[in-house]
Amino acid sequence: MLSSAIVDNLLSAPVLAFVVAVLVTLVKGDIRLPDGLYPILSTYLLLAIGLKGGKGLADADLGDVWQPLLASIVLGAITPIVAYVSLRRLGRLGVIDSAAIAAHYGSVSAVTFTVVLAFLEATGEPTEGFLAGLLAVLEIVGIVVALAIAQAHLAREGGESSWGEALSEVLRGRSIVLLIAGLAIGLAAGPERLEPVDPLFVGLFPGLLTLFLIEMGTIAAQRVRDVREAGWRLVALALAIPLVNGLLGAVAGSLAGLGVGGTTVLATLAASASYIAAPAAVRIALPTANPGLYITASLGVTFPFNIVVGIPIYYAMAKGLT
Amino acid sequence: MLSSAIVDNLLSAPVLAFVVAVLVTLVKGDIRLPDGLYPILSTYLLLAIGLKGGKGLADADLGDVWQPLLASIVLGAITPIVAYVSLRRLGRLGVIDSAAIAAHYGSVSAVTFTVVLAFLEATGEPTEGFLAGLLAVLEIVGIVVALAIAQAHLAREGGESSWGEALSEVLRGRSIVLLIAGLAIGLAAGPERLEPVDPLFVGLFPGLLTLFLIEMGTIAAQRVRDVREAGWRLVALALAIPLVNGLLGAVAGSLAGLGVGGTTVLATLAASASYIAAPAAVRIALPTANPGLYITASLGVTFPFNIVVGIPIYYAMAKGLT
Amino acid sequence: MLSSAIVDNLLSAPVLAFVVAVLVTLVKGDIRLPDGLYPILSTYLLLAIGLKGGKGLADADLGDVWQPLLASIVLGAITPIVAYVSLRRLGRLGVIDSAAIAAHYGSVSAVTFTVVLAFLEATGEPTEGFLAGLLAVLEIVGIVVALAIAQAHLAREGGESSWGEALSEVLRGRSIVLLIAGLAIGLAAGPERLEPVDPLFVGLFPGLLTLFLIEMGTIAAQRVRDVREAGWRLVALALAIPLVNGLLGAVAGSLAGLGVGGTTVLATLAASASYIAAPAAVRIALPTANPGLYITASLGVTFPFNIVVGIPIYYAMAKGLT
Amino acid sequence: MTTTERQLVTIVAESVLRRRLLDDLRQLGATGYSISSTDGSGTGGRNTSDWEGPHIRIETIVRDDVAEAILAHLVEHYFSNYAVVAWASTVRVARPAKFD
Amino acid sequence: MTTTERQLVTIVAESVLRRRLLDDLRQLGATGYSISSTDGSGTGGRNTSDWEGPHIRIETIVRDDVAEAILAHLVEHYFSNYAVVAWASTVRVARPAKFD
Amino acid sequence: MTTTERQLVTIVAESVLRRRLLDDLRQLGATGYSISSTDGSGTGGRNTSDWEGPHIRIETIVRDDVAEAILAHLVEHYFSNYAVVAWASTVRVARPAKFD
Ligand SMILES: Nc1ncnc2c1ncn2[C@@H]1O[C@H](COP(=O)(O)O)[C@@H](O)[C@H]1O
Ligand SMILES: Nc1ncnc2c1ncn2[C@@H]1O[C@H](COP(=O)(O)O)[C@@H](O)[C@H]1O
Ligand SMILES: Nc1ncnc2c1ncn2[C@@H]1O[C@H](COP(=O)(O)O)[C@@H](O)[C@H]1O
Ligand code: NA
Ligand code: NA
Ligand code: NA
Repeated sequence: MLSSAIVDNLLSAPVLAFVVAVLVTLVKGDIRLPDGLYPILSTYLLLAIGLKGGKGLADADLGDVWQPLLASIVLGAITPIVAYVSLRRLGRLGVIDSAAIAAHYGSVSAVTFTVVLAFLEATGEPTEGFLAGLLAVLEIVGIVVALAIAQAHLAREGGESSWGEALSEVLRGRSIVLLIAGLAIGLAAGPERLEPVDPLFVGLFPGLLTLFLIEMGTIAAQRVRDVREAGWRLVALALAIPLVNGLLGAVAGSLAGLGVGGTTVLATLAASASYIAAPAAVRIALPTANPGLYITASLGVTFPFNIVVGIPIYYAMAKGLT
Repeated sequence: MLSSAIVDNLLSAPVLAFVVAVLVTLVKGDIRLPDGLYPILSTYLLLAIGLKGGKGLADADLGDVWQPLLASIVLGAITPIVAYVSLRRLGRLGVIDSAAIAAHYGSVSAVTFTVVLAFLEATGEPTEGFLAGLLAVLEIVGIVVALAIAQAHLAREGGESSWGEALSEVLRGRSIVLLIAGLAIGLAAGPERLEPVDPLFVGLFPGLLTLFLIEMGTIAAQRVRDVREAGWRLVALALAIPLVNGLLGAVAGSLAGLGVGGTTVLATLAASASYIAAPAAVRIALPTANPGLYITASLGVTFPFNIVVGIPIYYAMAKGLT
Repeated sequence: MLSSAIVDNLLSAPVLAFVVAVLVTLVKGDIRLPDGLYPILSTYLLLAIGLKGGKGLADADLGDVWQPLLASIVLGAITPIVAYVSLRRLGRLGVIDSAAIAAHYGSVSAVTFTVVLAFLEATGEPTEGFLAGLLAVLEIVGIVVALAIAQAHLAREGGESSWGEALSEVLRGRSIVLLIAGLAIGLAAGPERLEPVDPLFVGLFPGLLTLFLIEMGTIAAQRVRDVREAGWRLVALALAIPLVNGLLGAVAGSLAGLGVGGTTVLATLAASASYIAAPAAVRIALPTANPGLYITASLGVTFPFNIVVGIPIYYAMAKGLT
Repeated sequence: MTTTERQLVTIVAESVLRRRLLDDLRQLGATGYSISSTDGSGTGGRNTSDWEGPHIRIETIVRDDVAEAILAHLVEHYFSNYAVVAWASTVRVARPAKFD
Repeated sequence: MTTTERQLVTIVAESVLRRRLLDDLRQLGATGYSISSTDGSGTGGRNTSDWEGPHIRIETIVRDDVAEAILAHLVEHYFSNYAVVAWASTVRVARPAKFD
Repeated sequence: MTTTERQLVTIVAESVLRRRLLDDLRQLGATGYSISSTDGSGTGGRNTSDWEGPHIRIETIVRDDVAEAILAHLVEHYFSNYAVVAWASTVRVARPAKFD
């Protein structure tokens, strides 16, 4: 049941592309996509997600949206704390590194979001249209909370931290801006008016996501060496934290009245770790934090785990809870 | 009636994307498309327009084409003169700057052309297939006439102007070449043989145009500061000239026997100002002209005006005249 | 009959785009695609071919595949020898240059492969799905054989050649890796699971191939000057070798039990000359070989010849033999 | 023709520093800059460009004292925590005023 | 090994000048060049790259006299009306003949 | 602030040499490098970038002896058969140790 879902997920084009790219890179094959394609694809994915979410919001009435929205904000506050505490206590990491990593787990991975959507699409599980709206919220809140933790500590230490700058970095950064721009356009135009652009933003979505995951595979594979260095404690936590946060997300989703599909998505978002917005913000706000730790955890361990086996697990959680 | 057409146009995906990109950029959000995507999209749009026009020419018989063609040449000669005279007299600008700006209004904006096509498509208004052929003609004639004006003047002054070079710059430039190449391929292959490539060049057209207009929005927004500097006279003319030239285009179109759709397109072309071919040519031929004036007028004022409110106006003119 | 097939092929969008691009470039028009698009398109084409082949292999049973596979290996061994001997004897070229050029004719051109597929698609001629698998095999074997010839000679001379490095260059190079990755993904996922990505990898294929051939046209046109310098002997052989190898390919294909479509493809592969994998390998293994000769022959003469008139000829051969 | 000596300061840094570095340069007295992207590797071991995207490469022509100030500023604020490399060389320009 | 001094002239200019500048370099005696694209800003205020696309960055290794000639040529024909910045520096090359 | 002189070696070469050149640099003692792509033309006549793609442009800051070694190595192994151009110039760096 779960195992068959895992196989289905593994054999879907995007995940398969990711796995193949990882393997090819490990045997030193050159499968990197040409420079310049990566930013184009991520721009496309964020816009397409935003448009989809905007269309969904255009149809949804506020009554259905406010509870999931609230749930997202709560999750955005809790998940980084879960991460922070476990990294401090069980991971035996310092405040700065713990907060830095926590910011990644508090935030979300848009690509993981797209993979779960593709998975549910293939499974035939319907999803609420407005979920991409929650993505935008979750992406921000978690980073803010985690940076606040570090901030509070640094203040006590009298250390300086440019976290205001870091925040504006996130809010004005391309990933948030593109997502929100897509939401705005989708909301204003509505489904009918967007039909002419569907061949690009809907029709090509799975294909371009697959292309993107090839690049993700090469990047993740390059982190493998670091995984060894990072030590078993961090690796273990990079597997455990998503499961805990995923469960919290599933609970929150079902409480917020989301269906199985929406609950799976919220669980996946809670479980996912950012590797674009968060690293950029953390690099500015906590320059002394070791990227080797937070990138390895989010990109080297959690991301592959989530898209290969995590998603089916969160799907099972959702079905169990709703 | 007109207002509803304006709203319809404003809520279409491409125009909406443009407006959103302008707003985001004004609040310092980073929504620029990745480098390298801009030239790819403009290449695509020019080829796609050319192919469409070529297919249209393949079907059309010369009898229908020669009158609109003649009308285009006449427009290409008159519109820059209209611009030049008003800029000299009302705008109180020097010969060089007036001629430089006039070259932009004599030439056309291929993107504005694509937006009007998308608008008419959405409105369900049929258009003659061969219109893209007129685009190529109009793009060149206007620049030549305007440069000739400056040339004549400079000759009198004994000043040197490398306008031969400027002309070859236009004729061999990518925008004209891609357009003509597309026309040639479309004409030679014809509609049936091009069906396999329709998913790319027809199906994705509205979506890629939308993507392109996001970039255009960021570029236009960066001109806003300049608009203030440019002074109200230039801004006023950058709004008035398109309306006058648009009316001339509408008249010419109806006289040439074009339908409402074709007349709207010809009016829009006449009203549109070039910001790719013309600036490059003017930069070479009239290096002392101030780019701050001609770019601000064409890209900062006229382009946004045309795609947001101009097109519906020209559509109304066309319906009134045909 | 043959002539009509040539016209049909010539008027297909991809070939037409190639011819137009050549002409435009010869009259110094700037129709080069923006930098960065070329590698993106070649990446796409290789992946798409691989996926197609993988799907085909997923359906085919080993019984149908082993004979064509054997035929490919044999062709991979014979075609470079045919090239080598004729270049030495008739072309009066030295060992190094002959081996260098032979490596190109032993290997294959993936683009020529895609053009023949498009041609057969348009002609309505069915093709075996697994042919892309043969492409991968043929691409490698021919290079290895030709380098071995040079290697043997250099060894006798006591000269040094880094052909191990050259080989790994080919095997780890992007073209082979992308092809094989596509095959693996297609094979593992199978046709149904790949349907979501078909709009990108199947629907856009002819269009993106057309775009790619515009760039190929500009590159080929730049070789024309070199063609003059290369001398009539080399040009003649660059036309004769493909015909001979094409005939060998057609014979091998029919003996291996391929249909008319598959035989045409195998003949085209045998006739085609590599201009990506081979030049890179040869540049490393035989640095003293003159690129002016092997690039001119493969890219300046054989490639245009094959896609414009060669393919219909090989099609005729295939129909005659099966 | 007469040329005057100025300093060309070249900075290669991880892209996340883009906005900051450009602001710093202005404040330290640079009148302009050219920026492009580059890849690379060094002693920092882990290459931030894997997830941040390519490094930025900044060139700025400045007066000697400004060059000094820029290098000092980089050492103080960035060298310890970020992937940054910088060097200065003497170049000759035709319009020194443009860079003062 | 013995190296010889040559001049490296670097030109950053708006892209519309591409063809012209390359022709000029040849005529002034440059035997080759490398060209890439760059962004930037300077005292010219308005940045032509917004609509022209990125600037070009040309590097050419030449004899001292050719370097002089290039800078003089740029000053005379381009500096006043175009966004162009150029500088020259002394470099050591292994095959001086290649650049003469 | 105190700066120390090092050599900046710049190499422009056809892209097929990428892996090799980077390996060579490491072995010859370079502690790091920056690499970007460039187009260009020279005396080699035929431009390999037409089919190989753009050239690579490598910059590496090294000790004087390493710079010597790199140039010598290029002359011996690449100059005769490949499209390669290289030059060295003296630059000032703030953290010399980083490049030793
Ligand atoms: N010796 C060097 N020469 C040129 N560029 C270097 C050198 N060392 C480092 N870099 C550049 O600076 C970046 C950061 O270096 P590092 O901080 O040593 O990891 C690298 O990715 C290179 O782009
Ligand atoms: N001080 C400088 N250092 C390096 N590059 C510069 C400098 N000033 C200007 N540039 C470059 O030259 C271009 C034109 O400068 P400007 O003519 O001052 O607007 C700018 O966009 C930059 O790319
Ligand atoms: N004088 C030069 N200055 C700068 N770069 C050069 C020069 N000559 C050649 N190059 C570069 O080196 C590459 C190979 O040159 P060549 O081997 O002379 O064909 C060219 O494509 C240019 O990118
Ligand atoms: Na999360
Ligand atoms: Na006009
Ligand atoms: Na072959």
